[in-house]
Amino acid sequence: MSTTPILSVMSLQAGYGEVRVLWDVSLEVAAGELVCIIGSNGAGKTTLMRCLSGLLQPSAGSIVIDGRPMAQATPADFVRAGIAHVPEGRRLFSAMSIRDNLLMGAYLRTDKVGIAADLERIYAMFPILAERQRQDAGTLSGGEQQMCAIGRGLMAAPRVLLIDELSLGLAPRAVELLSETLRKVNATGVAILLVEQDVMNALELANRAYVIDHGRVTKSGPAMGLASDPAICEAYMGLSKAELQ
Amino acid sequence: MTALLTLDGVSRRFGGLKAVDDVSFDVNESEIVGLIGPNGSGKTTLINLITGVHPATAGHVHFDGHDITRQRPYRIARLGLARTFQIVQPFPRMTVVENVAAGALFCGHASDVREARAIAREHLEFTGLADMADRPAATLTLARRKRLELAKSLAMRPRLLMLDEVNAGLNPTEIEEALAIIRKIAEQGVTIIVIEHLMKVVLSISHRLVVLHHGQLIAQGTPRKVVADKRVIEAYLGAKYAAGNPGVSN
Amino acid sequence: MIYLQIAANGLVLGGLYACIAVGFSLVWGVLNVINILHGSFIVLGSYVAYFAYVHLGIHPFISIFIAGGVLYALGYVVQAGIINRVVSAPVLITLTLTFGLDLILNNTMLVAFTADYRGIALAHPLGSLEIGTVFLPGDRVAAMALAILLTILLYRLLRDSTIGRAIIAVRMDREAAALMGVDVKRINAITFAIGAFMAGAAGALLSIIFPISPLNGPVFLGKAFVVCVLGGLGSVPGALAGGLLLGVIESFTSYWLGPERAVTVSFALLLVLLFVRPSGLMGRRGYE
Amino acid sequence: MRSWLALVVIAALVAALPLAGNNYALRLATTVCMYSVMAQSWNFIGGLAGYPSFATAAFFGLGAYASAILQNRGVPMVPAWAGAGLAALLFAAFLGGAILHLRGHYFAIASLIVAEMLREIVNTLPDFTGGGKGVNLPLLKLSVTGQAQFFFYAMLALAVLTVATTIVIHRSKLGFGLRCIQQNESAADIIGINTYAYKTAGFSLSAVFVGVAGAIYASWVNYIDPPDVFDVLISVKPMVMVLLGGLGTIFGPSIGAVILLLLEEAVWRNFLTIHVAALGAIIVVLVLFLPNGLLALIRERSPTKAMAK
Repeated sequence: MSTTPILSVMSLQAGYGEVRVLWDVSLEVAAGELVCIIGSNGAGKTTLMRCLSGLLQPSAGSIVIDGRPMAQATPADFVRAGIAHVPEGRRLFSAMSIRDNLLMGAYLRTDKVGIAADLERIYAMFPILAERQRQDAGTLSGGEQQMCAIGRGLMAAPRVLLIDELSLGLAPRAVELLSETLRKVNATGVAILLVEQDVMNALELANRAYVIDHGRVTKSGPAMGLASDPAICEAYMGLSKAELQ
Repeated sequence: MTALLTLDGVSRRFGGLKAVDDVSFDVNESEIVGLIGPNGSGKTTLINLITGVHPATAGHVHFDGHDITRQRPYRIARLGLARTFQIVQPFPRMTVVENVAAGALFCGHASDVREARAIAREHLEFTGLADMADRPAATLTLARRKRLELAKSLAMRPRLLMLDEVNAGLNPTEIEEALAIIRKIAEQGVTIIVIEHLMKVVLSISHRLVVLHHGQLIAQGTPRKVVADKRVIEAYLGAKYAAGNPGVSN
Repeated sequence: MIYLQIAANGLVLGGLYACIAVGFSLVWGVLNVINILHGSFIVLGSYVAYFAYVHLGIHPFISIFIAGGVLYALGYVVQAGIINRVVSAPVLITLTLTFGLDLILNNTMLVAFTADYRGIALAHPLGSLEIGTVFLPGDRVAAMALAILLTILLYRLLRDSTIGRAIIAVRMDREAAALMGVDVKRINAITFAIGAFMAGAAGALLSIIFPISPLNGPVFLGKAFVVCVLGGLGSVPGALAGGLLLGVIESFTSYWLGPERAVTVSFALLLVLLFVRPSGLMGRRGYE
Repeated sequence: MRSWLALVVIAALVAALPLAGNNYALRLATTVCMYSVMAQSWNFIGGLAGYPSFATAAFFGLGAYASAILQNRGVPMVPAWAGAGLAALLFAAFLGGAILHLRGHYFAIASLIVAEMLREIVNTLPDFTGGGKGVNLPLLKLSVTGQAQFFFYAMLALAVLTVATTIVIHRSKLGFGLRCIQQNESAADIIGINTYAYKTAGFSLSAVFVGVAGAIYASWVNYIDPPDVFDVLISVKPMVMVLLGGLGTIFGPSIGAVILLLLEEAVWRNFLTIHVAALGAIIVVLVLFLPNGLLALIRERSPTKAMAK
């Protein structure tokens, strides 16, 4: 890549207590890129995302955003640096209205005009959210909740949007709609780092992909090239395609 | 063959979410059954229903002739149904030998604490943890804690043992060791249900597979048949992947 | 028509109970800390109003802001400096800690102000209010109205301000709130301080109705407990409903069984409620 | 064996006290024994099972009143004490059935409210209990010194009995099960522990000796009233003592009892008016800096001793 990365991760190690989950993860996201991370359950994807938003302090390695090292940074520092994390399971504030959920995304911003404009932009992007803005977020369907969660992330005006499990538990129609929206968001210049269990969906969406297995990056490259790579079948089903047949 | 465990239309809702939806299958005596499915498919919830941690909202579970559908967990355990947890749950500040002794004391056949400790030491021998016996459980590595879970469950003298992701987070050598122990347990005639996301592991030890997806049972049968099933591949890798790789579908 | 009068008395009392409990409930709901100090905070608020009235001639209704402000500062310091250090520790630790702090504060007040009951005799009482056959002292009604107003203001603050939303967000999901950039420890301290403000304000209002003494701290704390369990944790409307309900229940038990049984009945009610519905009458049971 | 030996030696040493000490020392020793009973008892439910019970005052007051009422109706003193213990035991078993399904704060509050309720009930039944005016107990026909010695030995015997029970429980299936519950209740359930029955047993154990202690106390001071025997501090002090001495240990609670009493005496003598605040300060310091107890501090300094247990 010729552009300098906006997010770069070098030899990251992390875990919970003495349980090591990430052994050695290095990756880069350039400005405006759409990158996906694929790997099986337990490979360390969510742990990686938690490190990238400051929820978990890595035990070794470094995270650099826009040239600034993020050692000891709090989640708020990550938000300020331009990272927004849409967590696995959406984690909306369920008994709070949709509008208030979106406004929570802009918690650290003080530009009232910009916040109002972004709110309108999100409502335009997801009209259903505008329609139901006074309802509690918990009343939304799964797909709508994911829209709200992505909208909440975008309200922080991020430069990189982290999305953990875009399609988990959602109907195919909703996934298509969300994927389409992510393309549009990406086209406005927001880089996206996506963790996704539906391999083909992820690879069709992304420019580049990383395969993570047992806390290590085992493969990376242009997304389309990876689709037919045997490493993917192995990472997901623990079996190579040859063994499957 | 007689069924040791029978699930009949078992369901569990959490609010509007059907975590387990009308699941029925049998497990026969001395069988090793692999329970598989992608992330979030309801495997652990199903185990929780069988062991009484959550009551089923519909359906029945029978174990060895007893209806255990809405029994308290400790009663089900005393009938001979033991489990390990995906997130290992030792008694952290008790020693390794005490953890295992607890299984022997309350569910196995130890008559007092002293005897339970003696029995526990045998199981620690069996699982290769004898050296660690007097250390607090919380100080063990993950791999050893998983083995401790096994030892604790074995001390309960189960007839049916359910292993929830005993290999998650382990490296290949540790997995081999764990599998060897599971095979030894099976040789003693204990019926085993293995929850596992590593297909290779499941295939190598299971007699039969049961596949869950979105809380529903989508396939069951011999391992070879199940892994070639189109719905199973869809569940794991997505519909598009399955469609684009006709070689693996039937 | 005596029942109307009793119900009216109960509602007046209940409005004040709501104000007593709402800060306690907020702290419990957001921080998962039972603030045993709450009763003493209320008494301290009463003393601030008392001295402001006696020495400076400030009407207690105005003093709610002085008392509230003093308590807000005290609450912020106590939470940020002491309780935040163990805020995620087991119940035994946090509960024992606030108990210890309460012993210090209550004893300090005993030494500073003595145990003698004091009272504020307003120079210009508002006289008595007459609605149909129901008679009510004007000052009490005004105090209740202010108490309910404060409770509603707190509700609006939580719903409509950025900081209020952050408090609610922390209550619902600490980690998701942190992902929004919320400094959870700071929100903890602000929440505790707001709880203390409400205690101080309630104390100022109570100063014209109840005698003032450090010995009353546990009494107020007991009311807060009962209201909280009646109304459900951390919910402002719940505290309001629970407060009014407790006021009416106490009022009727005093009439039927005698005033000395009112407290017993309310505690018995609490035990029964804990037994059958630990999440409170209005509370929602969370998923496991 | 070691624990038994230690118990016998300590009990013998303490029992010899009247030979050397004066009445003041005897009063302190009686109080230490009483505190020890309370702390050891709380340890059954709070330390072993991990349930933060505030019900000690309820059991204490209940025992005191049960014994007073029995004696004033002609029951001799010692059977009345036994009756008090039985009353506390039955009450705890009944109460435990109602509140032991609660966890954390809700359990703490429910147990706290119980003492307040009993206090109110006593207040509102003056014909039966003497109400707010309190109640007198029959006097013993003994000299002042004789009485001091009698109640000292009674309290000491109760303390020895409590510690002996602690030693037995620590090694029994019940103690083992309670420790499992404290560390992970759902895992305890899964390995076949009837958690409900175990917790109720632990809670009842935490009541019975406290009930007797309340009864002995009532006879010792001759007069009781609700604020005295249902004082919330009676519920809190055992927790402080156990925190001082170490949660879930055998002798920790008794050591904590000695430490707390010495601290209290020092504060009483020097700062009478702020002795409650001083207790509060002790609690705050303890919780913030020594959550594992003073003994843990000593153990950390000398690791060899910890190994030797």
